[in-house]
This record gives sequence, C-alpha cells and structure tokens, in this order.
Amino acid sequence: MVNELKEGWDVNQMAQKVALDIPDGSYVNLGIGIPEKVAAFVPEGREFIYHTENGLLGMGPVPAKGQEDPELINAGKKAVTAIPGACYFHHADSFTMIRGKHIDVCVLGALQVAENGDLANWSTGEPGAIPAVGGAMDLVAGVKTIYVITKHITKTGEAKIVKNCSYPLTGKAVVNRIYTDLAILDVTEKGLKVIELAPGLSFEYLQSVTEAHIFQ
Amino acid sequence: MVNELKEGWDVNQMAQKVALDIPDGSYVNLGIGIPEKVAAFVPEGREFIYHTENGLLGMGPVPAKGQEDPELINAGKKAVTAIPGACYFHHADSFTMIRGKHIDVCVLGALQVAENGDLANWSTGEPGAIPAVGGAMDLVAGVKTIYVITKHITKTGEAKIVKNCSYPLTGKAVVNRIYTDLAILDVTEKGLKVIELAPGLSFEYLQSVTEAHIFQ
Amino acid sequence: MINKIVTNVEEAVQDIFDGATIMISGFGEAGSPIELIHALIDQGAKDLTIVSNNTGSGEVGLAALIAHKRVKKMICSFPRTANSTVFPELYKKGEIELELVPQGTLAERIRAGGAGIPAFFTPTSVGTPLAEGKETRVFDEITYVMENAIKADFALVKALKADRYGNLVYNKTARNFGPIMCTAAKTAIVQAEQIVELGDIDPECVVTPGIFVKRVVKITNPAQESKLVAENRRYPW
Amino acid sequence: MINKIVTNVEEAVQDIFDGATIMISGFGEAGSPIELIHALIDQGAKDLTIVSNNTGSGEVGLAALIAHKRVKKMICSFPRTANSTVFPELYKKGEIELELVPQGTLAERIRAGGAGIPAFFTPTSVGTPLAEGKETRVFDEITYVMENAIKADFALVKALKADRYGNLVYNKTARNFGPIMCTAAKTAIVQAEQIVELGDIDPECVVTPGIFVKRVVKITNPAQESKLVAENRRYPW
Repeated sequence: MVNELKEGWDVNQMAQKVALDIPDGSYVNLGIGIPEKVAAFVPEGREFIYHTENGLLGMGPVPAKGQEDPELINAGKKAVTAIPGACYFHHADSFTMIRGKHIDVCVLGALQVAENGDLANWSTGEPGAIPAVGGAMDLVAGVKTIYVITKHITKTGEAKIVKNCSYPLTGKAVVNRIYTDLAILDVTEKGLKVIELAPGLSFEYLQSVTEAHIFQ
Repeated sequence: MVNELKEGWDVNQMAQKVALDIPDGSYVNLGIGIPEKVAAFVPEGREFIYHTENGLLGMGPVPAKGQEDPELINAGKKAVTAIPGACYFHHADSFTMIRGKHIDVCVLGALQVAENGDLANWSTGEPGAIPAVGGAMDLVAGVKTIYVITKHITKTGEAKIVKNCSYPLTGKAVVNRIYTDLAILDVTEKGLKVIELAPGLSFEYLQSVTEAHIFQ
Repeated sequence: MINKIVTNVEEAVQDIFDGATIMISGFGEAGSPIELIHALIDQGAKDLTIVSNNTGSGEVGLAALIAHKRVKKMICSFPRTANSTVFPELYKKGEIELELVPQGTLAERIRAGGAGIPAFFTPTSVGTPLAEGKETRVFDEITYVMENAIKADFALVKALKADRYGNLVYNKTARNFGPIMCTAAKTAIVQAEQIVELGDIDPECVVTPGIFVKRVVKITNPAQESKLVAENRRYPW
Repeated sequence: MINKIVTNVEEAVQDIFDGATIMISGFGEAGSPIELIHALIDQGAKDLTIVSNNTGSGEVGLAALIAHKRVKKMICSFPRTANSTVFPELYKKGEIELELVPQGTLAERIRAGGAGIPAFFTPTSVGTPLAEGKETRVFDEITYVMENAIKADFALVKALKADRYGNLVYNKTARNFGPIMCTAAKTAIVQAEQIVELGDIDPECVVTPGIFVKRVVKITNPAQESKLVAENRRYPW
C-alpha cells in the first residue's frame, strides 16, 4: 500500500495536470525533458502557441521519421515542425519575448525548489562540473507564470522540495506552482500550499517526503 | 570683384565637392535640405548605398511625377524609391546602423560649427521656439565621418563657422570636415585647416568672414 | 481558439482609459494608423500621454487628437513638421507638455520597454541640452548617458497584412515604429489593410510575431493623411 | 562597385589574427558555419576568444577548433551538449577559460555591441552566482544587473541566401545568433548556400541588411555536423 502511494502520478499524468492549468490562447515555453511532454495534452477546445527560445513561435509536433530538418529544431536541439502561422526570429528578438514578459507560461524541470519559490535547475555546483545555463535564468526572470514539473524526491531518496536550495539558484522566488508525482503545490506568501494530492496519498505522507514546510 | 568672390561655389558645386570625397562602397546618410543634393553627384565608377533613418537602406532617386508612394519616403518625409538590393527595417534596427558605427559618412546641414568640431543644427534656442531634434544627435554620435555642408555666413551676414557655438549643441567635437560656398575646412586638433578655397578667394578674405580661427 | 481579429475600430479602442500612455506608429503620415486615431477621438479618452515621432499635420489623425485637447503630453523627436500647426500653437500657450527625445534614443527606449530592459547607456545627446540632468558614465573613455525604457498601456499601429494570430507585415518605410511599439505596449491594437489565413505570411518574413499583438482590425483602404490635409479636412467630419 | 562575394573560404578567413575575438553563429548544429570554421583551423590563428552558444560536438566544426587548442576562452551559455567531449575535457584540465552567460543575456550583449549600447540592465541572473560581482540597481522596486556589450573582431555566420551587397536571409531556426553577430563584429564573414542577384531577396524580407556584412562565400552543400559526428569524422580529414 505504501509503495503504491509513493508512486503517485506517472509522468504523463503530471504533464496532463500542467496542461489543464494553462489557459486557452496562452503563449507557452516548455523546458527540456519532462516539460516537453506537456505538449501532448492540450485540452479539447484550447489553443496554445509554443515558443522555443532558439527562434520559433508556433512550434509544432515532432516530425515523422525521415522528415527531420537539422535547421528546424527546438531548445533541446531536437527536430520539430512549425505550424501554419508560425514565425522565425533571431535570439535577441526571442529573448525580447521572454525578458519582456510576453510569454504567459513556462514549464521547467528542477533540481530543487524552495518554499519561497527559489529554483535551482542548472547546476549542482559540484567542483569540476561543467556549468551550463542556457535560457533558464532568462525564462524565470521574464515569464509571467513559472510551473515546475519534477519528481517529488530524487532517485536516491533526497528531497527536491526544500526549505532552502543548496544548489546554485536559477532565480529567486520565481516559481508559481509545482507539479510532482505526488502532489500539486502552490508557492504562496505563507509557503507551499497543497492544491492536490495524488490518489490515496495523505498530507502527512507528503510532508514526510518534503523537506519544506507545506500546508493545506 | 569682391561681390563675385563672396559668391564662391553654388550649392550644386558644394554638393559635388562632398560627393568626390566619399569613398567607393560607402554607406551614406544624407541630412535634410542641401545635403540631399549630394546624391545627384556620385562620381563615375563609384557605388554608394544611401541610408535613410526612417527605415530604408538602398534609397534610390526621387520617383517620377505620379509614381510617389506615401509609404516610401525619406527622413525628410519626401517620396523616394528603393534600388534593387534595398531593404526595409524598423527604427531600432535603423539606429543600430547609426549608433553602432556602421554608417560611413553622414552629410548634415548646420546652424553653427565651432572650431573644435562642435555642431549646432537643431535649435536656435529661442524662447518659445518648438524644439525638434529628429535623428541629428544620433547621427553625429554614431556615424564614422561627419561632413557639414552649409553656407559660410547666414543670410543676415553672421558667421556660422564660430569659435564656440551659441546655439544648443547637437554634438560635441563631432564634425570632421566643413564644405561651404567659400571653402572646404578640416577640423583638426590644431583647429580649422583650409583644404580648398573657392576660385579667386583669398585666405585673408575667408578669415574675415569666419569667426573661428583658421589656418592653411 | 486564438482570434485577435475584432470587427471594427470602435471595438478595437473601447477600453482605452483617461490618463493612458499610448504609442502611435508612423513617421510623418507613413504608418500612421489614422482610422484608429479617429476612433480614439470618438471614444473620448483624455489626459493621454502620446509617444509618437511627430505630432501630426493639418487637423486629422494625431493632430486632430491633439486639437481636441485629449493629449496632456507628447513624447517625440520631431514635433515640428510640414503642415503641423496644432501642436505648436498649444505648446506656445503652455497647454501641452513636450518630452523631446532624439529619434534613435526614442526607438531604443521603446525597444528596451518591450525587451524587459529598464535602462541602457547611449552616446547620443551627450554634451547637449537633452542630456542635462541625466546620469552619465564613461566606458572605454567615451561618455554615455543613461536612458530609461518607455512602456505604454496601448499601441495604435498600422500594418499591411495580419492573420488571426496577430502576425504582421508592414509596407515599405511605413514599418518605422510599428514593430517596436507592439512589443512595448500592454495592448497593441493594429489596423491592417488585409487579413490573411494562417500560413499565408511566410514564417521567414513575419516582421511582428503575433505574441506582441492583442487586436487586429481590417481597414481595407486607409485614408491618406496628406490628401486629407490638402483638402483641408478636419476630423470629426 | 560593391561586391562582397569572395571566391573561397581561404580568402574569406585569411586576415583572422592570433588573439582575435570571433563570434560564431549556431545553436547546436543549426546555423553553425562549419566550412568557415574548418578554413579557420587550416588558417592557423590561435589564442582566440570564441563567442558562441555552445562548444560544438564530436571533433568537427567548433569542437575541432577547440581540440586543436586554438581557443583560449569560450563565451557561451551552454558548453555541455550531446556529443560534446572536447570542451569538457580541456575545461576540467584548466586548459580553456569559460565565461558562462545566460542565453538571453548573451544575445542582448551581442545586440548591444552591434547597436552602440555599451551596457544595459537586465533582470536575468539576479540573485544567482552569475550575477556575483556585478553592479545591480533597482528600477521600480525590481533589482537588475548591469551587463556590458560584447563586440568581436570577426563573426563567422551561416546563411541561406546572400547577394553582392551582403543582404542575407537564413533558414528556419538556423537564424538564431547570425543576425546579431553580423552587427557586433568588425568583419562579418558569411557562408551562404545560394548567391542571388540584387533584388531577388524581397526588400521586406531581408533579415540581415548588407551593411553588417563584409564578405560572403558560397558553400552550396554545407556539411551536416551531426552526420559527421555519427560517422566519427575528425577535422582535418
């Protein structure tokens, strides 16, 4: 029973939860990795326009095998397509969209999220590691709503939802909502508020695997 | 005889002198008024590309009567044409060309030029006058070479080539060379050096109508 | 479904409020959204701050908006143009404020407003009256002045073609301030001569990506300001 | 006559000097001017500072330039990508410097370099290690960090089409850093798949106006980096 509880939602269910919270007509940037899965779950009747910071607004689905164009890629450097009504632009214009607060929603992965909304998702800060930041710091500084989608705890059992990030920050107090396999949490002025628990899971169990203080 | 000397070059001759000093392949911005006349005198074998700061690189000649397009104009808001190889762009990109030092030569009119190259060409500073600056300050700050083309003295006989500008400045120490009806003068570290005198004119006569100190 | 097309100019400008800051595209008459400006006159909003390169001519378009005393302040580079009498008269009487900004600095301040850049340094206007009172700083032995971003509540912009996503292309030098103004306004309102299907504008040639546009209204044959002025027309007619 | 077309890549890169700062377009392999980079390897310039979003992959293109120890310092946002082993190894050994810049700040610093803006303020990276030691300032209650422009001696850029004036268009997301790098380099050197006549590129669709370009060389069928990497190719071959 406990094992079953611990599993919570799978990655697709998490992605679907995120998609359900994105309003119709939103301009959306999806981070590399799990966030990319959100694109598969646009709710019936809604239209989102996907921005990829390397220079495309109106990113479409993955191309059919053999149809990949090495000059039509997303921020994760994977082949994509462009929808009718798409447009291309250079990096300064692309980050005008981001920094200028024109993108409505960004969905990002995380190494750690703190209870005040601090995000760490670009470096573990280990000596000798090659730091690589990409557009993450621009996205959290500029996008109106930041959703994080992440496993609740690491593979080695460490908390990712923490009191204070121990890893180098991507941005301070930038996250609005966290979607994990176990729960959905809002970052509020009072701390992390549990919005939804995965089926069969108790609040007490969630607190036991969450370093940050949470409330209902 | 004195009257004849005072006339010096006419406006077309002045414009031609300017054009002769512009190297082949230059990107050139021509100010409103007399500077526009320079375009008519491109020396044989040279190709200049004209920039107009309202958003066109590759400005061509005035259109034939009846062929004017109100959405194809120059900085003076007069109808122009575009040459093959021209392109349109918005104002921020246009002033990237100017401020970023990509334009080679700018030819401007002047109210006053001082012996150190200070230029005043946007306002007489009279109380009640409507100030209007346009792109003049950007041009003098950003273009590599600034040529001034102007009558040597005002209609009312006042010196325009002065020790210090009494009118509000467009830019400090920005002018490289001055083309008047009476002479061509270089702005040097030592002051204004006479490069050429209009036919029959003496250096002494030129100094007598020039408030600034000049030398040969 | 995303559909930014609205049915008429009245609907397009209905929520413009008293005291709003409005950017208006155009360099002279090229790119001036005259039908949107006339709709704004009809709509009645006042105490406006207008950001536009010029102040209009005759008594139509922007000049008419000013003539109707709707404009508290102009932010522009060149308020004095051919056939512009409305602004100069009010200005001499002290009935309208003017913030004069060099043209390239005006463009860059608008671009910065759209790009999330609150301030930047520029060499333009250093040593002139327009830099007085402003912070300066030396980089690599050259003095620069700090300029702040300009943002607006609304932009009124003229384009050639638009689609329902709000993607835009412009016509020749009528492009001028439109693309940057769309980025710097909370609500960019566009009049376009043609509304086309998604995909009809080559994705390599879109000048204003739709993300910067909130509303588009079709004005098939926009009035030509200089003709109206030559005919001594006044708005409202 | 203005003619920026040069006959081959050797001529295009011949004057690149030791110690130069070079911007190289591309995001991953998209837009990476691989033939120009290979010509630079052959040319031999060293102690280079390279400004590019990534550090290349395999042992071709930018990665090969780094592998040949020609690069003193990388300025980039994401040095760690699929199949990139050359940079990480040298970095861990302390044999190459890295200035890590957020991607949008990198783009804006390059754009500023081209636009004559020596410095600007941005909210990106505030409160993170990448803002440490940098000047910050509060505008409207939000903290921003000051960032300086980046300029270069040369840019190596890949485009789709060019004409003799140097006007350019790009292919899809291969556009990425090319347009801003052309503006920020003293000498922008471009490889284009097609050379077209003046006027063949619609003046409304030119992405890089020729004023920003010094040299163009035709490379009809540029190599695809990922294919070369998959084939374990190394440059020079």
